Amino acid sequence: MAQLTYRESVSLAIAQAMRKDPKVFFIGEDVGAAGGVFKATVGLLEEFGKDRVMDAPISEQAILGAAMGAAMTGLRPIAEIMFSDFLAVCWDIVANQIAKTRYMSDGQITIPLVIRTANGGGSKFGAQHSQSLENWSMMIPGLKVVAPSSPADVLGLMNTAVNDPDPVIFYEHKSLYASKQELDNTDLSIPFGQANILHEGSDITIIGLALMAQRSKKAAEILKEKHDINAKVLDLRTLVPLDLQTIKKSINETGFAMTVEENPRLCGWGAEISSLITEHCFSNLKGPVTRITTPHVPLPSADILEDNTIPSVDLIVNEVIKKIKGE
Amino acid sequence: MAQLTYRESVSLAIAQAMRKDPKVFFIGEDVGAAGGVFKATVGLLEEFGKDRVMDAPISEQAILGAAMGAAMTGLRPIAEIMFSDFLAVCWDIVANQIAKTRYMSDGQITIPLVIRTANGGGSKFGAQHSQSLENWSMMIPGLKVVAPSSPADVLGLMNTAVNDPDPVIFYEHKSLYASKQELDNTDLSIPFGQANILHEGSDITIIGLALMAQRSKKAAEILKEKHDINAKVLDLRTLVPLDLQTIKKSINETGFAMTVEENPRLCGWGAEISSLITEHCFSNLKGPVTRITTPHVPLPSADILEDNTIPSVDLIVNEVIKKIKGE
Amino acid sequence: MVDISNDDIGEINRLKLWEMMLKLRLVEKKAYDLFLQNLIKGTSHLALGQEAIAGAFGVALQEGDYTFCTYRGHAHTLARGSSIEGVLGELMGRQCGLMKGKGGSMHLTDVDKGVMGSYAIIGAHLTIANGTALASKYNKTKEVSVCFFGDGTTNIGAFHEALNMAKIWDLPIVFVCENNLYMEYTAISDVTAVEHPAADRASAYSLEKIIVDGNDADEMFRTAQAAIQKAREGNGPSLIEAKTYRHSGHSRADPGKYRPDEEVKDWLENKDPITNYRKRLLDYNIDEKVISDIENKIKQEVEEATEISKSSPIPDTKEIFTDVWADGGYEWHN
Amino acid sequence: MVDISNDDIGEINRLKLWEMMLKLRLVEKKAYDLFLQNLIKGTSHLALGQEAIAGAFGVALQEGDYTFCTYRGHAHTLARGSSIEGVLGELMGRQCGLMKGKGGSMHLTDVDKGVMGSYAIIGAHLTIANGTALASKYNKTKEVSVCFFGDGTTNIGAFHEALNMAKIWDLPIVFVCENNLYMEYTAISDVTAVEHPAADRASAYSLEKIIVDGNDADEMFRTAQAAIQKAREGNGPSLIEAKTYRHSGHSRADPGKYRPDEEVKDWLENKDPITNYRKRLLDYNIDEKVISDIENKIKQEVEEATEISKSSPIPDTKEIFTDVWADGGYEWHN
Ligand SMILES: Cc1ncc(C[n+]2csc(CCOP(=O)(O)OP(=O)(O)O)c2C)c(N)n1
Ligand SMILES: Cc1ncc(C[n+]2csc(CCOP(=O)(O)OP(=O)(O)O)c2C)c(N)n1
Ligand SMILES: [Mg+2]
Ligand SMILES: [Mg+2]
Repeated sequence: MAQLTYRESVSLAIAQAMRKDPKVFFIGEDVGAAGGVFKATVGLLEEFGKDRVMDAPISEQAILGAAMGAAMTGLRPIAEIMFSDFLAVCWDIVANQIAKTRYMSDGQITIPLVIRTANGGGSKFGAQHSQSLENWSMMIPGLKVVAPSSPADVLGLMNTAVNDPDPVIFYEHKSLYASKQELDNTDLSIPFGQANILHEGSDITIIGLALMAQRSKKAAEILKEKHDINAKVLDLRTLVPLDLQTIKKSINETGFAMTVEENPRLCGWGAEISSLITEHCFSNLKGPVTRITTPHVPLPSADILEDNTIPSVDLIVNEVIKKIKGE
Repeated sequence: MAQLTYRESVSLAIAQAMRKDPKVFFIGEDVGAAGGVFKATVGLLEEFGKDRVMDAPISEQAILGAAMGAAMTGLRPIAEIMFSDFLAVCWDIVANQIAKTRYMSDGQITIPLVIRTANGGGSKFGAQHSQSLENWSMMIPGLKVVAPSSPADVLGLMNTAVNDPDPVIFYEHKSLYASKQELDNTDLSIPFGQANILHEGSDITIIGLALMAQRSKKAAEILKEKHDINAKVLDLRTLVPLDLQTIKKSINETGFAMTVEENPRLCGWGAEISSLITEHCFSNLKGPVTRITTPHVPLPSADILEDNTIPSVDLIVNEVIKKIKGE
Repeated sequence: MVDISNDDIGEINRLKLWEMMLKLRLVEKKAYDLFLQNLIKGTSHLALGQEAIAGAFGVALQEGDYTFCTYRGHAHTLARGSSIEGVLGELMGRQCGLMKGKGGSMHLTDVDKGVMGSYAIIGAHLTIANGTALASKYNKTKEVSVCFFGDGTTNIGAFHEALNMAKIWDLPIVFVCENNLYMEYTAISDVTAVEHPAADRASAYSLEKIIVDGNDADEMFRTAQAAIQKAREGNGPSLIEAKTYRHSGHSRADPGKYRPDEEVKDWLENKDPITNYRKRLLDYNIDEKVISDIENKIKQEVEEATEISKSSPIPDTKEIFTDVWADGGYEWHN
Repeated sequence: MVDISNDDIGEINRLKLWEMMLKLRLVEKKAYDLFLQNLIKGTSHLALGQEAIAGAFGVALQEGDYTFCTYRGHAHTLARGSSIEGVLGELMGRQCGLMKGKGGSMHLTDVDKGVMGSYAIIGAHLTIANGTALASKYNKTKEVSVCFFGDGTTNIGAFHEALNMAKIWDLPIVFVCENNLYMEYTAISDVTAVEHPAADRASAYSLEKIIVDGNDADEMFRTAQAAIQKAREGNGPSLIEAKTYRHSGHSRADPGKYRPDEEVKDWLENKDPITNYRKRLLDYNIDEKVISDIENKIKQEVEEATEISKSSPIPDTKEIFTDVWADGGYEWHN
């Protein structure tokens, strides 16, 4: 029985994968000697040495290009992009090369590659180091998209990611790195496309991801305790593949749906889920799907500003009450 | 009275802007001497000379960076990214720099910049030269997003784009370059955020953009002639700002909504519109919003494959019939 | 008659080079014909005039080595031994195409032959090629990776990142810049801060400056062999700038009018790699009949392959939905 | 005593450099204190030890010139004359901050002073700085653009694209690489194919190789002046590599333990730009009292500004919704 932080789970998950499979190696900036800027890769260099834990120059295109090429030969690289915002500097490699090459080659090329990256706000880092970019990957055919909300999910989903034959973008939430969990087994495996029920309830279904899943869970606890509302909370865990069955089933039961996402408003994953729910559950819906999102602004830096921009537990509670009890 | 192609409208619109305002200049790859790979900038170098029509190296980041910096001083650059797919190689400049700098600087910096780019499929160019990427820009706060469907709209919207104080991504559709229109005035101005009604009807509202707006219009004509269905077709023309009023008004009248987009399925602009319609018009909806999209695959190259991937007029017709008449 | 007393290349390799270049030339010409017959849709970028480069590497490389090329990659693909009908079929979007029409002319891929893809967005494949080279180093195997690209590509960021990484990790890779003097329609000298877009930047990565006449198959072969050997022996990357010229326009739609007539004429009449190599073979005392037998053989091969690809069916539309994922399908939800 | 008979810098400029460096030093130290007091949230990247570079350019530049810096840009912003409370207030997220807390420490911007922004994603601002330089050329005005960045930045693609473009268009710009030997925690020599990450690449853009002791304010000032003059006179860009060292860790969270103790000690004790410059001023016969009067003045300025910024209110949450667009608002629909 060990207490693990989310950040420790990352390094443990990578270490476990590297112990099991000599084909797995790890590449990134400042990841080795220093253990990563979020200290999420501490100990890897010491255990696996420079050949398998590679400190790279500030060359995100070259990092992902090399990881892709290596994966094409059957190796299983894990590449770090320090902040998800930096995906923008290597977006061609991600969206045009890694995602499309299998299809364009008619299946001749397989790319078993994991890109892990620190995502999301809450650290007062400003607009270029705080974005929630799961939707950037979700919109590109050929990418699998993972965003764990707990240490156990980090372990179980990283295990699956490393063993998956397709490219996976693994979004770790910066504001969850310090979160802890008691685990009696760390060798976990969680299949992709399986939402996790964080809270049971029959009045409404709240659908979240990563930090927003945890906040939705807290909101559900408050709603239950103080407002006698029973909210079911689904943590999607992976956007691609998507657990549409669980979503449909739950909405058909509760009749009310709410998505809670950290993405800015336009074209976030919540829009996709909302459109799916409307398409598949229309006759069972008691009202429109509500989308809670970050407003459509770049993220401000000052604490009071950032705190009031990203959806909070209070906001979720209030929106649920409005929805259930009528405005 | 002149007959103009869409491609001629592009060069004419740029020329008109450059004649009116010495602050406007144009930069891109192979745009000057050769008049652009789509021949959409023919004659500009001859008229305005090398100082205002700049042939750049294959350096998309440097091109957009230079355009952004120049715009910060009050100039009004128009920059070409040859294919919208190449936005990926300069996505940091677009999404992290151009879009966010005004906000981060608390309004000190203004970026009156137009990025025009050839977008969309239909040319059998394969997965890296055929994408429909309006949603990439729509999801980034700070960018305005334009996608004209006719020569007149190219003229009117480019005029507005060049005079707009904010950064505008101007998506020209490759498959429309050859399309023609009779125009008796070319000095047009069309405000952003004003959808165009391409076809009147009261049975269903079809919402399209660029090539998909034109196909929706053709579908509406067929539906009227052959199937006695009256479809209203809205050409959004700009995704940001969005003409939500017109959308709402129309859906509230027709009760049925369909979006037709060329984006692959996940997180396309249609998802956003669908979620908005559900949110704002729920009680007037007679059924779920239908989304027609390209399936969630990279675009194949062979003609039979590409033609069967991008939404066709027939597909729209059939989906509307299914929807109205029940399956 | 030329003195060949000290010849390092030898007749066998020379005939291989001859056969290889001819094949590349004739297939590209056939591709042009098929395009004129409207049998090739989309775009296509011919390497007519640049055959000595892909050809020399094709002869110098071993099975198992990796090559990466651009949209202008028909020749480079054929040079690794891919079938002519696989290439032409792909250009025509037929089932016999290397990727059954899913990739198209700009993305020719034939992993069995070491053709690790053709890349249509400038720059990316230089970084990806580092990856197969890294894998060889990681696995302690001896494959060499070769990455072909154009002069225009030297001005994009990925070029810089890839070269630096290749050098610091001493990867077994050869970067080959085919300097044909133009990007699409713009002269490379108009947009580049140095005279030799690749070679003058070698020192920025502590690499040797290598410039070679890319239209001289022998010189290309020697340069290719040396760089491949260096990489194979674990002595790190090379950057080669091969001077050449494309005979036709940038792509199918381009008549190439931005190039001075004299320049075009000079390269076509005086510097054609194939015309000149034929002369050299004769100078080297190789029997005219041997030479023309090869010509006839290749011509026939190309004609036969053309017929095969023309009669190959178009792909089934269900191909649209295959191979997004390794499970063969495209589903994104359960 | 030093021979100053032939002095090209002069007492006035020397005292300006002294005052400037002190200001940068003391504000950075104050920022560190405020961080320890938990008054600065988020991150912050101090330029302690690198003051001579920003300082020399601050003195050498004219009003109207444009500067671009990185997340490590407090010093560079102050060097253009931005107010101390504007900088500290921004770090603390107060209304008196340069951007009222909307940008934060990594994005200091003060357009009135020519501070065209601080950029937190490596590489981008080199290309953007070309843009203001291009505007000066386009408008035939005489401003010079200066772009500061670190050694680690020389390995990203945008560096390469920006340098090439600056040269081919002969833009009035000065690129200043502050080589402090480390990217975040990784020694630059571990990940760079050349010894001098910027200077050894100058030739790749037909630029002169310039290496300067970035901790010698006089040398920095001379080098800055020369490059600025060159740009102002229409003679194109320069790339300067200034050798320096940061005294503290990469950012607030970093104790900098990856650096050898001796190395740190040597730079702090023997190569500190401010300690050494104070000695030089005395060597140059400048009155100790003049020197310490400036010290006292700056100390007081910093204390006063600190109080102002501490007592400045936090911003109103309605700021969240302003200035996405030039109309002041954030609406994306009608
Ligand atoms: C990032 C990017 N920018 C622009 C293009 C459009 N483009 C295709 S080929 C080409 C010219 C490339 O020139 P060069 O590298 O010299 O190769 P060549 O075509 O001469 O073989 C350009 C600009 C592209 N494919 N990718
Ligand atoms: C594209 C990108 N990659 C990585 C980072 C993370 N990062 C921030 S600062 C830094 C080190 C930069 O080193 P250098 O250029 O030498 O500047 P210094 O911090 O030493 O001033 C890194 C890797 C980033 N901000 N942007
Ligand atoms: Mg070329
Ligand atoms: Mg540094």
